[in-house]
Amino acid sequence: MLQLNHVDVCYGSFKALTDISMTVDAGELVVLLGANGAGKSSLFNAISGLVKPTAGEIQFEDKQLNGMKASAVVASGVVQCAEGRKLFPQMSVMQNLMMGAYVHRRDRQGNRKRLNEVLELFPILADKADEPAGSLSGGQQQMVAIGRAMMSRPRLLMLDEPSLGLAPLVVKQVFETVKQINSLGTTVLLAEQNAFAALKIAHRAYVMENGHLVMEGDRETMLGNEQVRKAYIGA
Amino acid sequence: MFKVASLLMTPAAKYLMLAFAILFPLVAANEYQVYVMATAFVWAIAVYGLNIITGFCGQLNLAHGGFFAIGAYTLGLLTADYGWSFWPAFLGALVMTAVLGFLVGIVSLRLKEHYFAIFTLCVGFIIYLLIDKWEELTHGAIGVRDIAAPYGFGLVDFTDTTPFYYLVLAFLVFAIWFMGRLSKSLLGRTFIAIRNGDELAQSLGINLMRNKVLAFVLSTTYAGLAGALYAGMVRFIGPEEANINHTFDMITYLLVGGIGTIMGPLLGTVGIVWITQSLQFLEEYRMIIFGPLLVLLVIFFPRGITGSFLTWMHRKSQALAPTKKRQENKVKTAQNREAESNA
Amino acid sequence: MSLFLQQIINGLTLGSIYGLVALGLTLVYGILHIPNFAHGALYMVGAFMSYFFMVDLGAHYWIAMAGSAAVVAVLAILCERLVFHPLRHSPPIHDKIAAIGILLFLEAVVQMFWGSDFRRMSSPFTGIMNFDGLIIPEQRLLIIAGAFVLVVALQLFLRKTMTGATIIAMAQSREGAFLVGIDANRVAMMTFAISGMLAAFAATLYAPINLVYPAMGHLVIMKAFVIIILGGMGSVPGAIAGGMIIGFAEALGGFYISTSYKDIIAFGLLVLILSVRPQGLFAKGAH
Amino acid sequence: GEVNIGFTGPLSGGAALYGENTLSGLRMAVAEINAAGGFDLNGEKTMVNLVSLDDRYSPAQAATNAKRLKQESNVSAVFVPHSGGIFALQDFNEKDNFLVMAYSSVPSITEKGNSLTLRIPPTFDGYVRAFTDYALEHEGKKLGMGGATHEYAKIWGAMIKKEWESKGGEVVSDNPMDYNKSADFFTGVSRIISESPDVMFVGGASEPTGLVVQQARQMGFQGGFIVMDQAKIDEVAQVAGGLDMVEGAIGVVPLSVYDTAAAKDFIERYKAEYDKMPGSEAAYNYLALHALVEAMDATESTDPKTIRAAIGDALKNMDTRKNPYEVTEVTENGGFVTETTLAVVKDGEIVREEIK
Amino acid sequence: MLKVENVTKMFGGLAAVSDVSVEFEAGRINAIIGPNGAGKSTFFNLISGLHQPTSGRILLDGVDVTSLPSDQVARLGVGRTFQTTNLFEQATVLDNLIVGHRLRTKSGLWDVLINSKRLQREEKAARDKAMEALEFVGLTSVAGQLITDITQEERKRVAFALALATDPKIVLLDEPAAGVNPEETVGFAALMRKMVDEKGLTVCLIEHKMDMIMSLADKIMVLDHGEKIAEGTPEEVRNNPVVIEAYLGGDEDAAA
Ligand SMILES: Nc1ncnc2c1ncn2[C@@H]1O[C@H](COP(=O)(O)OP(=O)(O)OP(=O)(O)O)[C@@H](O)[C@H]1O
Ligand SMILES: Nc1ncnc2c1ncn2[C@@H]1O[C@H](COP(=O)(O)OP(=O)(O)OP(=O)(O)O)[C@@H](O)[C@H]1O
Ligand SMILES: CC(C)C[C@H](N)C(=O)O
Ligand SMILES: [Mg+2]
Ligand SMILES: [Mg+2]
Repeated sequence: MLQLNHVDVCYGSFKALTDISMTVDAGELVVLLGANGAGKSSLFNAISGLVKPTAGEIQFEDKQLNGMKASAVVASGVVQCAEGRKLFPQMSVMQNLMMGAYVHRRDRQGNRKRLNEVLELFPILADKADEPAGSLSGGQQQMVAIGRAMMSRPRLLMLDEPSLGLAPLVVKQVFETVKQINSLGTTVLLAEQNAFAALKIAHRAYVMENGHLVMEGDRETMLGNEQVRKAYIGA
Repeated sequence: MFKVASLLMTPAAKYLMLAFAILFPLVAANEYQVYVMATAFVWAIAVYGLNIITGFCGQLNLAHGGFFAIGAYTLGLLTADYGWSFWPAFLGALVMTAVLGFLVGIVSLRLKEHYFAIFTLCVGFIIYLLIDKWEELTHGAIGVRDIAAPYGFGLVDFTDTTPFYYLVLAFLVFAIWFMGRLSKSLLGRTFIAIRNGDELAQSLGINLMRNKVLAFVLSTTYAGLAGALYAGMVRFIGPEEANINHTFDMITYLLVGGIGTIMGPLLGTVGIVWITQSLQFLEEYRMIIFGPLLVLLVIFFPRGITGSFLTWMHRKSQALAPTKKRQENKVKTAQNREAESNA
Repeated sequence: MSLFLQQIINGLTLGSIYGLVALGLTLVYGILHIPNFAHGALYMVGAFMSYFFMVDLGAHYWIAMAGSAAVVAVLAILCERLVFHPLRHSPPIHDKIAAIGILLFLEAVVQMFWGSDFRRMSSPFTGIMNFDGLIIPEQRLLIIAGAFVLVVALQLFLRKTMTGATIIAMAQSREGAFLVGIDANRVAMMTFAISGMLAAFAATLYAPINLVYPAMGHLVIMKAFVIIILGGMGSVPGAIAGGMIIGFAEALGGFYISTSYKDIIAFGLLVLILSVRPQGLFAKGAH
Repeated sequence: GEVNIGFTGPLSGGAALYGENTLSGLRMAVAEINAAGGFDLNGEKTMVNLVSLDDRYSPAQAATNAKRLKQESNVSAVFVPHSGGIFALQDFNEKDNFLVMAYSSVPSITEKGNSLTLRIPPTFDGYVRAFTDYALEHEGKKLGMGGATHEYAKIWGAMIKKEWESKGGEVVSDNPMDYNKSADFFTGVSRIISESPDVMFVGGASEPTGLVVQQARQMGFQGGFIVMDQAKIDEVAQVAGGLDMVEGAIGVVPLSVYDTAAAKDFIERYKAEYDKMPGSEAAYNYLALHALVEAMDATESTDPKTIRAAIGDALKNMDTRKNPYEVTEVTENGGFVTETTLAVVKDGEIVREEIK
Repeated sequence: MLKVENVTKMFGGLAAVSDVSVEFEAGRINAIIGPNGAGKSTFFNLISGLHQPTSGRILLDGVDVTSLPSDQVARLGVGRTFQTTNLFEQATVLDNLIVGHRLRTKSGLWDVLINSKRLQREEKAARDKAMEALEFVGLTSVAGQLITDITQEERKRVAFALALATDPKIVLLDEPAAGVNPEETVGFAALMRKMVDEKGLTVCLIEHKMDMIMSLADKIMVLDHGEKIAEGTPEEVRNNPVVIEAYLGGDEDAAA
């Protein structure tokens, strides 16, 4: 479904990603592991069209994503829920969700249907519908962010550290939700520090180090791998 | 921005420039050129003041031209209407701009960013209006005539252009010297810390208000110094000295020269003053050239003459030491972000 | 009494114009964080374009207004594309200087084509209504009504349409806007276009009771800045309210205190208000 | 050979129009002289070259420009059309040895005893007296002051107020307005006419003056106007909406109603050149430049002092075609002597009135 | 050492912190945990003087610091880091740290003008202090680099060093290990231990990483909706049913 071939990303003369090639198949939940600064967010941003790859190509289904504008990438079904949520703080929760439907703005009926699905996933948001998103707690904001991404009707959803700074209880909810979203048919690419929890719900995983992909494997191999355990899961 | 210490150009370059400045009246084609240079130096002193509050401390002060005018008017009125002689009135102008700077500072510096900028824009405009309307004190639109020229204690005649040039040069050298020293000192670092993040600075125990007011008073005093010299040079002043355009001019000089640098204000001021003079032949059309030129400078030399020069030096030294690759200036790379979404 | 009412009408007229100019300014500020010092020049060009369409091409007033709005919108878009867009990552002071460059340029160009003469442009609405001593020239009424209609239209656009919502979304989080697929360029250009159109409308409404000349934008833009600070930068209702406050302060202050001090009154008011409320009057309810 | 003559004035910014108009008169004179093959200087055919610099109405920039004109173009005279610039130049013109050709009616310009200054227009005290007398006699005793706020208008206003009161008139309201920057005059005008004056003093540049007049009429003011000499009644009427609107206005005689042959001839030629009606700033500066060159021609010298001494004769001997105002004399202080004139709008026409 | 009495902070109608009393002992590691939006960061802001409490008192070594501005609180010995790592981006690491010691120096305008002995002495002291702090966090190698050029983890360490350069008695650390991978998290825990053991500092930290908190903290306070819902040793807190319900959840895997 998603295919990266030899992708490089540079910031000035600093090379953040080197020769990344990977695939994500339809229906999969793939986890991307890596230390801080390994390049996970850079990879997501490259796929989303927020930074321009300096080499290589990114293929989504039959479309070539590299060179596309960020707005066009979203329209073609690849949606990122970015690190730090990036909500519209003074807009209400409902408005935030509806902005997520921007690329499908003509299809009102479809949006309403989708909205109901999202609210089913996060019932709390229905109660907070009219509150400004900025006033919500961190966990609730994360739900709005995921909900908003869902409103864009992704076929591939990229989640960048959704558990960052969340309380343990909420972290658990978030992972459950991600799993649920995946099981309802959305392909998911998930970047996480919280490797253990992420691997538990994943089908496959990649490991990044210093802008390189250094390892790939399915859930069991990864959970069993000594190196992975040591570096990303902790003692 | 780089370590401030490294913003100083090499000492050799500075001495060369000083030597040139001293010799300039000898090599200048005529007195007019000396006069223009002296004017440029007067403005440069004021721009150094702006550099303290805006370049170092990060507060865009749009009342700067107003304080320049206050300096000029204090000197003008004291000598023309109250019979003071030049040097006491000169001191009076410094004290006046410092005191008014303090008063304006404690009110305006409570505001941040654009609010501070627009607030001071209004303060500058009020200064203009007061000068224009308060006729009993300022003669309003009629202006102040018969301003005293600096006297040289029988040694030199400062009404001649060349001696006046050296007088201004002396003040300028002092202004730059002090600025250089300030920037390297703990006090200068404190100002820069405030520019870089005031909440953090405060949590490190820095009293924001006290430091910002100090920087503001310093800057208005510089403006007052320049204004007083200006009045002693032109010897006729009117409300237009407080025109907001002067402030914009000074910001332009600062930006083109290199904001927050030591030599930038001088290079920017002298450069633009000469560019404007040499575009004079275009008369009313010169803004058609100057406007776009300004835009281009800002876009392609965002760090000004001095800043671009330093970046270039930095690049060169980096090229010599390839191992330090990561240190390559990443500020610019932010432009890479959003590149496509926004292209 | 009728003298007082007269000043109220004057305040409304001035407030409407100031409000319209400030509105364009505050939109651009709120969304792109550019305090566009060149906005006054756009206003001036707006007046000259209407003048050109009406006097040189003989177009009707309304046609001229539409034509002028279109031209200024394009001009504003060009400013965004050629100047502000390349500067979007620079420190805020750079925008300001570049804007001044634009202002100098536009003024010089207009002066090149039309000279610096004061020009007179009249509209079809030259009648004067007299309500028992209260005198309202038709054009002044048109200004007030026009401002009202434009503000309502703008609010409806921002609140009720998806396209309008993208502007608000951009204002609150650029990155958020990218993530939901909003095309940042489109929004930036649209914002500038709207801002330019508002300036042109204001200028065309106002020109018939005033003069058209290259420096006509100077004081208006100063006032507009005062207004958006008063109203809270980026706030639409704040811009209108701020416009009215300054308009009334000038009309009433100019009448009951002194005309030559009316500007001091307006600016002094701002200094006073900001000393007490550093964030402006309406900072909370942005949009 | 070639001789340079300098000009510094506002060519950009708010006062650009004024500067342009001044310059147009100078340019026309220069063109005429050169078209005639220049003038004779010590037996050499000499062309005139006008070097003009923009000062945006700033005294300091005017001073810089004058230094430059003197140093780089070695001019012997500099035309300046604003009092601030004139004062700034008077500080050093004797030392630097050039003539200040002052186009400004502020009396103190020539009262200071600067030996190298020539004031081109008449000082306005003559107008003040004449206008006051006429208005008191024909319009009424109550004066409302609605002049502009720039320096020139301020001095004018102060003088007329004094004159008016000393002749037994009453100033009922005093509310000067900023003609150059104001957005609207409705408020200011209503403040003045709420005291129901018989006459209103108005005047800045012609066009805003026209607006003030128009708005006063719109608000029902029926009385007359005393129009400061900077504004020309014909131009005011154009903006205000016709001569009917300015009925009862007293002002200087606009060039357009001068019926002398010299004036008519000048207007004709100016119109052919610039396709618009000349204002007095064009005409005055035109004749002053001609006089200057005439003096150079007569004395075979470009020395400022020599020219200054010969200017009176030059004016007298000059071809009247070059002298639309027929100025024939210079006072000891360097003021051109012009006949003070007065015009009123009566029954929708501008008529020239004798001054008693 | 730090005593908080009945402190409340209202933002409009919202009680971000409500009636919290607690005492932190010297030379200990005190942790604050709680769900998102519980008021933890606000609590730090109140102590450090960035916000003023609506009611209540804060005492530092017996001195009432309740309504002091943050610069004065810092001078009394409270150092802090921010939740989003807050540094002077455009300066080098060393320059950041030199400013950190400014509050312990006195030289002003006059010293600059005459280049006084005091100024020279203080500048050296500030530099020494900066190097010392840098050494403490193990970053001497990046002293000359710009903040924009160093890694996230290094930034967090610089933030520590910056707080240390102020010569604090107590440091408030807001989520120091957020977004840091497990291996490096261990390093941060060791660093905090070292602050207490070697420097004799009192540490207060906010953290969501339970593993780290449980093994590191001497005492934990739990906030929820602005209120203190529990306080005690890690053992006590871990088994407190109220805390489990509000914050930890039943299964602790997710908190790895
Ligand atoms: N806009 C940028 N300009 C310059 N360098 C950048 C930029 N964004 C990221 N980098 C650098 O690129 C490298 C990879 O960063 P990235 O954000 O992709 O890492 P990450 O794996 O997402 O880390 P984290 O877990 O901390 O989010 C880092 O060294 C970072 O400093
Ligand atoms: N300056 C402020 N103005 C208004 N409300 C605020 C302000 N700062 C915080 N709040 C509100 O106070 C509450 C507590 O916020 P705080 O940041 O202290 O939470 P926290 O416990 O640190 O959460 P997290 O773990 O997500 O960082 C939140 O509801 C927040 O929205
Ligand atoms: C308008 C002119 C008649 C007067 C001129 N502006 C001056 O400054 O004196
Ligand atoms: Mg990341
Ligand atoms: Mg927090």
